[in-house]
Amino acid sequence: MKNMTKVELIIESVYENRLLKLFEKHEIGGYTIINDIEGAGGHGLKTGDDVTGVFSNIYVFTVCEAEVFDKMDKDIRAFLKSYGGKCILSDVRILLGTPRK
Amino acid sequence: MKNMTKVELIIESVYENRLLKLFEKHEIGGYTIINDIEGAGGHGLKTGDDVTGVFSNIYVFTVCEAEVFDKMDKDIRAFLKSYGGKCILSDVRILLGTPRK
Amino acid sequence: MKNMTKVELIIESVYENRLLKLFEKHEIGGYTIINDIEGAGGHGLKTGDDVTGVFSNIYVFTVCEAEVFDKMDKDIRAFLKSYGGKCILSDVRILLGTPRK
Amino acid sequence: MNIDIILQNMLNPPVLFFFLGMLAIFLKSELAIPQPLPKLFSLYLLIAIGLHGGYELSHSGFNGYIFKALLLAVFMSLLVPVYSFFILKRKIDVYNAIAIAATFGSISAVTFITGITYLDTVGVEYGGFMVASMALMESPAIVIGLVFAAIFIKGEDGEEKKDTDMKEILREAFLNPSVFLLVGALIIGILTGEKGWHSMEPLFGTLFKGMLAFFLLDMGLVAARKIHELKKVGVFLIAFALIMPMVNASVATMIAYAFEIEKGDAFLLALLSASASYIAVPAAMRLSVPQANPGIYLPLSLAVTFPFNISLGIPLYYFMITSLWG
Amino acid sequence: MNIDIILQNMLNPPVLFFFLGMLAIFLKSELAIPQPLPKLFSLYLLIAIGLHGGYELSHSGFNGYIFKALLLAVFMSLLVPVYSFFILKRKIDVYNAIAIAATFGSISAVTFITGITYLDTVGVEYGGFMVASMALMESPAIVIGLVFAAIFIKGEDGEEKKDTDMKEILREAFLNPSVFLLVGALIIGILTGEKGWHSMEPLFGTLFKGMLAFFLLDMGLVAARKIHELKKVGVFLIAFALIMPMVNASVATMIAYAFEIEKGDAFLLALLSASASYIAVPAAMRLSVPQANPGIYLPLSLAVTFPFNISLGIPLYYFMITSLWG
Amino acid sequence: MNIDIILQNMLNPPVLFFFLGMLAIFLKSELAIPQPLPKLFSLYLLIAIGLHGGYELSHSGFNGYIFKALLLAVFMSLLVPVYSFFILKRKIDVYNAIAIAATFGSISAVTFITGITYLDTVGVEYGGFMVASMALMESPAIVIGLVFAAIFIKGEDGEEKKDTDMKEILREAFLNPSVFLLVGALIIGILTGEKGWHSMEPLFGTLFKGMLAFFLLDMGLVAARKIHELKKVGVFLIAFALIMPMVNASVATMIAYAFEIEKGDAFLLALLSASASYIAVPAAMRLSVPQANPGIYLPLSLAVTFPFNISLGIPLYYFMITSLWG
Ligand SMILES: Nc1ncnc2c1ncn2[C@@H]1O[C@H](COP(=O)(O)O)[C@@H](O)[C@H]1O
Ligand SMILES: Nc1ncnc2c1ncn2[C@@H]1O[C@H](COP(=O)(O)O)[C@@H](O)[C@H]1O
Ligand SMILES: Nc1ncnc2c1ncn2[C@@H]1O[C@H](COP(=O)(O)O)[C@@H](O)[C@H]1O
Ligand code: NA
Ligand code: NA
Ligand code: NA
Repeated sequence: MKNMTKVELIIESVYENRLLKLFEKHEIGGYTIINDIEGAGGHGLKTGDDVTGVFSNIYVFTVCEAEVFDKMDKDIRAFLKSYGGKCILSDVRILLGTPRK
Repeated sequence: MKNMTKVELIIESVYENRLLKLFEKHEIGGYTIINDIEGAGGHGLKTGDDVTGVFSNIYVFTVCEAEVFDKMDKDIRAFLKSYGGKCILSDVRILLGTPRK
Repeated sequence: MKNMTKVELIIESVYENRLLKLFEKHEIGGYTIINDIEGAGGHGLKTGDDVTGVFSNIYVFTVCEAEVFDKMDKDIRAFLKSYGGKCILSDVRILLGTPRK
Repeated sequence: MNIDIILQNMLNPPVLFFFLGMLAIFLKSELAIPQPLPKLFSLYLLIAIGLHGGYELSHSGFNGYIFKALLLAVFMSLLVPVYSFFILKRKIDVYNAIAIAATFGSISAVTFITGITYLDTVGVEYGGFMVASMALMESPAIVIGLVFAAIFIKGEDGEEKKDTDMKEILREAFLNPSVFLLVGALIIGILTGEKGWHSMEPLFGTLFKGMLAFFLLDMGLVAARKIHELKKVGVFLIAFALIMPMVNASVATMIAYAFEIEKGDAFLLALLSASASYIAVPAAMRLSVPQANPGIYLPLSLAVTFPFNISLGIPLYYFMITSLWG
Repeated sequence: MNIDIILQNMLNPPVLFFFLGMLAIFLKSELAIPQPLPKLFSLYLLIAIGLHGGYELSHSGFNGYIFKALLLAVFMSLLVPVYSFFILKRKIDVYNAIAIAATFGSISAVTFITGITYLDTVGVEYGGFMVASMALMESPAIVIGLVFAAIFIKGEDGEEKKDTDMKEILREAFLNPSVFLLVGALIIGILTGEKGWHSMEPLFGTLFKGMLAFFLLDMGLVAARKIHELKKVGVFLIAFALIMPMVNASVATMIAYAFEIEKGDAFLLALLSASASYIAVPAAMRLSVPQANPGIYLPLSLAVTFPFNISLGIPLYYFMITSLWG
Repeated sequence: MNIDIILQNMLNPPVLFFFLGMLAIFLKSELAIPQPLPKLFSLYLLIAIGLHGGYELSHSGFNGYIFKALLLAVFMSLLVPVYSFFILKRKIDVYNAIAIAATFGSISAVTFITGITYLDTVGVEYGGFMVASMALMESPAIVIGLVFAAIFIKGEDGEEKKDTDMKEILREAFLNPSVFLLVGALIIGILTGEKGWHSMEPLFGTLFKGMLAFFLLDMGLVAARKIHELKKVGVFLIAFALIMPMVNASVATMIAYAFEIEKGDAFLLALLSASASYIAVPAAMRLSVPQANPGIYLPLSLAVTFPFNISLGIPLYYFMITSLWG
């Protein structure tokens, strides 16, 4: 068992590719995505059932070592500043396997 | 980065509006909803694919300050008592932005 | 409020029944499942929209007492070794009700 | 009543697909029709039935006979939940009695649709306005349920929210998606008449039976998944869910006969009275009587009454009607 | 222009279903058409319109007139976003001016399809190549938007990623699913001609109007959900979204008249120019001008221009065309 | 074999839509057909093919010739995985050899359906019972896989769960949704005969080719997404996935010729033998041989064999058949 940081992100679907590119840049190869979620926040209501795709959110999380996140921290902040969204951090343990292959 | 409480709720879909009303009452404007989830608990199996909508769950979470939750605590307990469901709390950090705009 | 362990699992959809059987064995009656999620990890990209169902993931979590997980620990590890997937643990509090009925 | 009349109903592809769906669950096949596909079929069926009914109404116009038939429909949908409640209250707690009474007081659109398919098979006519009857019969039972809840359930703790919730529940009663879409399509059917129907028929008319088969396949899966929950429900309620439809159909038949309703319309009124809701009412009851157990009223409606009606009920009620009307 | 010409459009089931969808939201009915059902309808409509256009092109072949008409279409789709931008820039910030100009410079396939249905109703012919016009008119406004963004938006911090992002945005402009599927189906329609259409017609021809009705029901829900956001948008922009379509249609009509485009084709060109995008362009603008507020340009396009065009715009532009062409 | 015979197959809208789907991925268009829409199409196609086969069987009845043809089908589905396994085992590990052998031993319903469409195009008849052949050919390869797994895979650690898992895997083999629905619809087709088919034909007959086109568009997307995974798979296996279908089709053709199977039926038997599973078997192998890498057997089946069969394989096997039968 290993102590890790869970990074949860809620962003607009249209920016999915850009977030994944950011993950790639920081060599984060393990993540999970849940599509078509709903939500409300500073940028209004996201209904998730929009014909346009513009008002729909995705939920992405990745479990990584704290240092990995630290390196990514600045980029994530810039990302959220440009495109909106939320980022939540928490402490977790990962059972086994290689979280960041 | 700011220490916050993550409040996760799993409730029956039919009660979504009532939960959101409760959020509104406590001025919680930021939350995320995942629809059509499955689950099992004290109230039996929720298959999520029901024609009726009565046996389907939603998963809602909101990240807020601990004090905000404390004020809401009693209402949430009453909610769960009336309508079933589960509420899970954990400590998280929020990266930036205004979690409760 | 009670301190508990949140066990999050991301596994291939085809193994859902086997995981639930494992839960049953350890008398875990409360859990939540989110279907058709996407992800990437050591076993490549799971696109979630596959006609075959073989390349799609599910996300399962259960909140249980630490001791309950400890007993299940070995089985979960064996499960992940055979079938791939990830298991994430964290500390949470459960508001009320009976998490493991 | 001979076996032929039953087979005529059972050997319909839609009904057989229902049983195929049930079989899938019994054999533990992993066949599934994931959401929102069932939603697609049910939206389709509601629009189709509404448009077609409206188109026929645009022909026939509105007259005294139709008015009488609609009134009888509303009357039945008020009567059934009332007597059901007082029967139920003798054996079970008031919460579940209200919820079950409301469930059986309201109607099932798919049962109605299967009945229409049967009338087509046996070549009996019916009025397009019967779709309006169906729409009118959906909500009253919910209101009855609310009234009983106000009378028979003591205040407890949750008084404060009463007002806002009442609005939500009444909206659920009268503006739930089924009623809204059905009535909306009906009105569009009336407004656009022959020409409108002509442009909509290829999708909403010609494909109707095939879509019904598709939807009933899913209903079979859903109904069978609920069957194992019947163990917890008890013999009294299962008997109720089997006998009550026949009682309701008989009462409706008598009244229809007394008021000189025509054969096809009478059959549909009987079938509507016999049918139980599994969408609108359960959702409304979940909101208004959360203490009632949906693990009881839903399996009764879905896994007992619905299969009974579309397999044996339809020919039975038809036999009853034929005996009287000839 | 008399009331008849409007009613002829409004009393079409598809248009009525649009308003039924809006009504559902106004009455707070919980009617919903969950994803991916709307996706199914929009994929269907794009394939259907593409195949049919291709089939007709395989008949008519390609000639000077068609070439002229396609050129005019591209010209309109370059002209509209340019003058729209300079009008908008006088009143609002440059980010939103770009996004709104691009939105109104591009087109709405469903508006086009509703226009075709109207032409069928009034019995006016049009060329299958107009589907190609529509495809050609989708992307230029996005490119114009990118050009304006390059000129009018100062560098700020985000310089580094420019290159990779530009590729993503151009792909969004020219290979977005709508354009790709439309053009693909068009080419398949051309390649397989009579025989191909014969095998595809039962699904992609005969059911067309019914599917449009289904889709417009959803569009009504979506449009109405966006209406309350108009409060924040302000009177100037709402007026823009109502007046600009008429201006664009007028400009297109004049040009079409000058270049001797035929009646049905001219009507469709006017309608395309009047229509505003609510899928491809908003997504592209979100990627290229994230500073612009989608809570402004989407409601304008979806909740103002779209309903206006399919209800009053269509008969209005048709009246305009008839006045000139006779 | 001339180019015409290939074009006749390729210039079919469904086949072209398959390549359009592939093109979308190669050009990085974001075109996507989200779940559960592909599920809708595949449920539709299975029901349609089952009902139609059953309807035709209700006409023709059951006779010695049909019995012979069904037996040959089962024989082929036992033979192919056996020789495939021993070929594969010489080059790759036993886990993947089992999984690939089972994948290629079973069949692909959509390949079969595309073959039927081709027979319609060239005007060759075939028996409705061939649908039953297809159903019978789906499962045996899974059983062969289980047998090989029992023989060639040493016990390791996982002994205890053997029993319960075996039940799960056999259920997957014989009651997987495809087989279940196909056989169910076949039986409903037989039971309801002419009259049943008449009511189901508008949805499940007339729209068939259009729905196939829609589904193949998605298959193109899925297949193309898997192509880049072929890099890891290696030349031997790619060659296997291209050559083996031709070998299997040849063997089936010879046997069919020897046993005097009729032309259309022989073609379908050859095509079924040539086709590889990408739904039922991969899922079953995932459960029974988790050590095998689905990143190998799925891309082979989906991105090599499937595209080959529906584009070049069909005309090739048809050419082979025509050479012998005339
Ligand atoms: N406090 C919060 N708790 C949970 N989710 C949130 C919260 N605030 C925002 N979100 C989610 O993040 C998305 C983007 O947030 P925003 O950019 O603030 O609109 C919202 O649509 C919600 O889904
Ligand atoms: N221990 C648990 N861990 C995770 N989810 C749970 C747990 N218990 C219940 N749930 C979820 O909460 C829903 C409602 O719980 P209940 O009211 O106990 O039936 C269930 O359908 C599950 O989705
Ligand atoms: N580091 C990670 N963070 C979040 N999810 C992960 C991570 N690694 C793997 N996953 C998820 O777990 C699934 C199985 O992982 P794997 O077996 O490593 O391919 C992936 O498809 C992802 O959905
Ligand atoms: Na009733
Ligand atoms: Na325009
Ligand atoms: Na094969």
